[in-house]
Amino acid sequence: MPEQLLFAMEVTLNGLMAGVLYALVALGFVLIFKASGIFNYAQGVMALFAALTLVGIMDGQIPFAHIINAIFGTELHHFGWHVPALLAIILTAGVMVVFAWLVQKFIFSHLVNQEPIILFMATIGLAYFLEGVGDLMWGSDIKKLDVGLPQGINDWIDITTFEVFGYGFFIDNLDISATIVAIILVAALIIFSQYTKQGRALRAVADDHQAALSVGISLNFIWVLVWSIAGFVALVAGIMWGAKSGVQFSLSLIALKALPVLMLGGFTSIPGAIVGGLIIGVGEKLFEFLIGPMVGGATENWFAYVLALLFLVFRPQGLFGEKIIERV
Amino acid sequence: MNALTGGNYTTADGRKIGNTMMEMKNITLRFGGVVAIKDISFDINEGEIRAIIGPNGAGKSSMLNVISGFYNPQEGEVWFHGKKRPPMRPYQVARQGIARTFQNIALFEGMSVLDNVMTGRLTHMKAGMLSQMIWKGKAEAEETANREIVEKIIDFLEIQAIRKTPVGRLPYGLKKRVELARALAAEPKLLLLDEPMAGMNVEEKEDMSRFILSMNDEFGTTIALIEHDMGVVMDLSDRVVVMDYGKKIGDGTPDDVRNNQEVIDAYLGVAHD
Amino acid sequence: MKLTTLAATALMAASPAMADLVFPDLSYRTGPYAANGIPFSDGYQDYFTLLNERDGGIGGVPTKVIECETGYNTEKGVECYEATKGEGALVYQPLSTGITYQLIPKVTADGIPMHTMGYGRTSAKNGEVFSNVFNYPANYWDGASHAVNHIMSQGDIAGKKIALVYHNSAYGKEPIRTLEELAKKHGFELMLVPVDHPGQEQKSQWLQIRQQKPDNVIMYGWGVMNQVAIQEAANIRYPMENFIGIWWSGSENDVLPAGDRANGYKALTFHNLGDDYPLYDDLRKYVVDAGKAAGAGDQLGTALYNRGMYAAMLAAEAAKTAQEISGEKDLTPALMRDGMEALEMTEAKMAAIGLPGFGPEFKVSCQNHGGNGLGAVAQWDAEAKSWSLITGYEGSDQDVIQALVDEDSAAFAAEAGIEAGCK
Amino acid sequence: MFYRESGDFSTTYAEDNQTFPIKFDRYRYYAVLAVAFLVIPFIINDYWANAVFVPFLIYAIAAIGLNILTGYCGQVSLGTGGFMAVGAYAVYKLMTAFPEVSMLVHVPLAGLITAGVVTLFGLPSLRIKGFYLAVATLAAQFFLVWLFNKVPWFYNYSASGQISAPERDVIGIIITGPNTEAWAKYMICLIFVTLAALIARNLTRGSVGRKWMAIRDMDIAAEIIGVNPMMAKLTAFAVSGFFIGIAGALFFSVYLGAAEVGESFGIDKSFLVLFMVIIGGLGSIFGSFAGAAFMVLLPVFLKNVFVGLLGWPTDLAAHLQFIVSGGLIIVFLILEPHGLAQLWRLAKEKLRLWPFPH
Repeated sequence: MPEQLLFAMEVTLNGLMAGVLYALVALGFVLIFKASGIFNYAQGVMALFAALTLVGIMDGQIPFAHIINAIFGTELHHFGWHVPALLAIILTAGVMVVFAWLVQKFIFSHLVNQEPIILFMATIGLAYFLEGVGDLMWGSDIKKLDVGLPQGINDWIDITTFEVFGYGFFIDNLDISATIVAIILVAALIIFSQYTKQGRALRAVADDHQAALSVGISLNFIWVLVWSIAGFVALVAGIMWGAKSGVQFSLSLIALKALPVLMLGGFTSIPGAIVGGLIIGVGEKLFEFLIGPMVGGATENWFAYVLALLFLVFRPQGLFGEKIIERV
Repeated sequence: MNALTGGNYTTADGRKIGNTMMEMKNITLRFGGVVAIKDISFDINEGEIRAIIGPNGAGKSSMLNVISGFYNPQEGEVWFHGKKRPPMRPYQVARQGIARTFQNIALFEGMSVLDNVMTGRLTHMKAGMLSQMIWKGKAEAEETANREIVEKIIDFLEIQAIRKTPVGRLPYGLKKRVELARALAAEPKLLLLDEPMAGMNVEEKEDMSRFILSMNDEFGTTIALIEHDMGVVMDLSDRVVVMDYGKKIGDGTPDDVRNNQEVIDAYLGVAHD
Repeated sequence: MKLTTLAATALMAASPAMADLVFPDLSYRTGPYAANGIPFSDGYQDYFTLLNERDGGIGGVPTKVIECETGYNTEKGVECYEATKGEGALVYQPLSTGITYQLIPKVTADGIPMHTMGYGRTSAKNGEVFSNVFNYPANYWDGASHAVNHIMSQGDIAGKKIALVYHNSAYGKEPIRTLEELAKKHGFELMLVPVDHPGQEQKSQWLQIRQQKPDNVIMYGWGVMNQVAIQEAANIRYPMENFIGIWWSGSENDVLPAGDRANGYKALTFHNLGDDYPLYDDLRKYVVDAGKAAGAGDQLGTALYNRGMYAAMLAAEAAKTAQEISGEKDLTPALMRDGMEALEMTEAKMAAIGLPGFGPEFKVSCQNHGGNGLGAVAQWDAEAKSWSLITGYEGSDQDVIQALVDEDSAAFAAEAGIEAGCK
Repeated sequence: MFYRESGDFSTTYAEDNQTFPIKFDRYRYYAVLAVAFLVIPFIINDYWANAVFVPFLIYAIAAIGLNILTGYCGQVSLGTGGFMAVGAYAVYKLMTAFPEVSMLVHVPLAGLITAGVVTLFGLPSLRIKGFYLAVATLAAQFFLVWLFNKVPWFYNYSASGQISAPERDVIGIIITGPNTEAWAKYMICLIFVTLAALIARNLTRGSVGRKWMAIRDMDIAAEIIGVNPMMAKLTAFAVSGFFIGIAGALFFSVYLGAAEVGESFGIDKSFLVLFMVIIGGLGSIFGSFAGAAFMVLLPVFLKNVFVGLLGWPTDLAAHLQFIVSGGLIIVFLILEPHGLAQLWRLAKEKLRLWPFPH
């Protein structure tokens, strides 16, 4: 096989893997938008916050140490213990539930029936707020996140493909783990929404608020629930991205990677988020590989958006939406 | 079947009815597999009040949407003032002089009553961008001239007092009236009213009937309306089209229609086989 | 609200601190680059604190550091500049190429010097055009040359393929011209691999490197881009010893997330690393242990802390020089500028300060605001978690660089209507 | 009592149509103008100009621009940063290519160029609506930043890719470059902001404005009453782009003096201006000013309180600044989702009735 074709295949495979990570972030957006019509810009910051909290708990960092020291002149930094990864993840998930409850109680229960743009703006305010709290709580230095996921090239794939094609493909072990975790997560979400009482209530709310209310579903509860789930998804995304780059401010910018996925897949479709993520992942990587060298590279930031835009212009209902019939 | 297609006559109460203004020829409209209108033809004469009636889901609103250009039918022709109308966007239809109101009120909720009615004049306002930017010359003069026309309509519909109120704060009945004012402000040749009296009490209905009649009388506006209240329809209209399941089952004067067996069946709910 | 702002600003302006030597510190302890801004600012401030605590200031005049948070944001940088310049600020160190560009015309008009150590506008080396801007001891283009020289020192470079992985911004694009010239001169092939801000996702770039197999990779990165690049390089098993970063890609922050796999990664530097110097004992004694450290006191000896401390030391030495040549103890920005222009760093001086062999020797002059362009290569030892120099301070290819400096500064002089020359 | 409209009758429609039909409002407006033009220039210093007034005035122009698009025409845009970059690079190319032509020509020209570019990116709005459109405008944001970074022609092939504004004057008064006096910077921005506000006001009270608002409130109904949605949306994009372009041009040439596209015109700008519009009030010219003032003053104010007054470490202050700004935005949205302009209107209504509220 010609070398270029093999390269393209490798790029495509890696694009799929990257797409899984994008989808993971997009999923959080979709969950909240579907259940409450809120376009949650804070999803990226939530991932950062969750990852910061996870590392903080694992390393036994004292929250708000900096401000406490500044005010009381103390020298507090660490509790001096280390928490195992799994326990820390569970504790962090607990923190995200509390966060969800606070968000619902203090913000969105006061913004019921507001226009979508107002809700959107509120989430940007929330993003600022959470960013400040995260920094204040855990400090703004870069933290190494190690929950024991394997990293680096997968030797088996490298060797196998070398034997078959004469060129070993590069696949990152971390990406493989991310894919597996994403599959488990989505499966768990599906099982939850199909087979549990709360899950059914969730779907009812997503379908029609009024109808759900009238059969006695507590919207408040559902919204806390969905923010908690989104918080958990953010935690998973935070772990995956944080393992790549260390946990730091820039982690919140992964939200920008999810937005074109949402455009493509639709704001309300979970399969849309997954397929959209894969398309965007492969699309931007292949474009960078094929066209990038001609235009000077670094096209990925905008290409995903342009791809999604062009797609929408020709199919405004998105990937899985039905054709819209306008009525008066 | 109907004796009055020709037009050019004077009604019992002395109004002049002119030539055929609009003619729908064999209109068929489908949404995917669903047929909303099936091979319907009828006409509207200048100066008349034409009603379209029928049970729910009969395709009345769809018919109005075809006239106003919101839907383009798959088959059939629309003739307006003796010319075949090519497929058009709704705003092009509006510029030909066709205005309408909506079944579910479609006012601009963020604007005041005055601004809403002024939007009805948009098809008549031609001042360029630059002139509007500096608000001198044509733009200002045009605004004042059109304001005068609008104020007349506001007077006519008796909504002076709420002129500057945001539309969102008005009760239902007044909203309906403002919507009528907006349509009327366009000085349309043909005015389409989609259930103008839905949800109104008797008093409000009487008011509305009065407005419709005097619009027709004073401004000579041709009116096509959809209405459920049979009493009102029979009192107001010169001719009536009856639709059921997307098909035309009757067309003629109120008396003709009242005695049409198919119409009676449709309204009394005889089972279709 | 306006009233309170007025009151607050009035309060700020009401402290006429002309008696002190004022060194503003435009820091960023928040935002995307906070992890880099914090140690630098800590080092910068701690050194001045040390001078005050130990020596009672510079030449007997206490120093005062005014910290102002820019968040690496150009507008906040301008606000910080305007807020502090009235306080008798002697020299600015914005630690951001973006803010530097904003400030170059402003400091020149206001007559305040600015020191952009290893960043900023490279052609500011030409003091005849950029009278108030200094970028000693080395600049971006020197760095590119250092990297190429290092590669040459390890074998024949001709016919090799060298990739430049760079932050796709003004900063990252700086070395391209130099490397292109050097590629022509030495006959290697240059491969450009841009990474867009922030650089969270670099799969494409590193697949490209894996497929094209360049012999060496040079990196001009900043912030999260560094960590991800080093991780990805480790992922594709790129040999770390062939991977050289500029000094802004050479902090502990950049290599630690990759763990052991970052072992052997190289980075350029223009100052030494670690804390094995007499001065650090003083820093611990007078600053950290006395509870007067700017930060948590845990950054001593890290690459960026050392760099901040080095910048402060150079500023203090320039202030001393200014006091010597003018005979005035209380300095004005104009005197400070003259001091910087007359600065000479010798080994003896550094040893006296307690930093023997910490930086290269250099001499500033009106024609040359950039020092001698000396730099060294450091290598990361993942097990010991420390950097160590593997070369001495070596020169850069001035034939190539000086021509570029002259060309770019002449273009700027023409555009801005500056008449080049020494005062 | 103090604020009243009784005895204040309009006798012609033109009088009723004026910007401030109530006399008291009119006088206050003249007073603000008088202070802005006749008092502030004489007392302004570098700090107040560069940290507060100049950014406030320039952001106000950008906010007016975005408000026309989002507040009046209902099309949410997150491309403002990129569009400001178009204005900045346009004015840079113009002022370096034609140094002899006045800045008073270049800046509006840069606005026109931006209007063209923005209109082009507005085309998808004919098919895409709501948040999908908002996200789509991010394509413009990222693409434009990439373009200006990538193509050396835009930055005159300078080695660093930065652009710096050369010195230019208007009738002998230097308005760009490092030697500009604080008052000159302020005045040039004030003139543009005044004109922008007047034009925006005129456009929004006439038929063009009604077309935009009709599209915003109900696009289908608007089309049926005769508004061509394509024309209405594209004119909104164009006019919005014109103002945003002017803001970008001034931002670069007068305020910053030098700029790098990714840093100065990144996505943060887009969000910042959108914030101004929403906090200030969608569909309100006054709101654009109020929002710009709020978003410019808030960080300066908080910083001065935390660092200047309380003497806290700058990093703590910066974190708290995030928390307070974020919190305040949320509180504002909860208390008054229609922005500062609505608060102002409510206050006026209360005043109008005071002291007899029944």
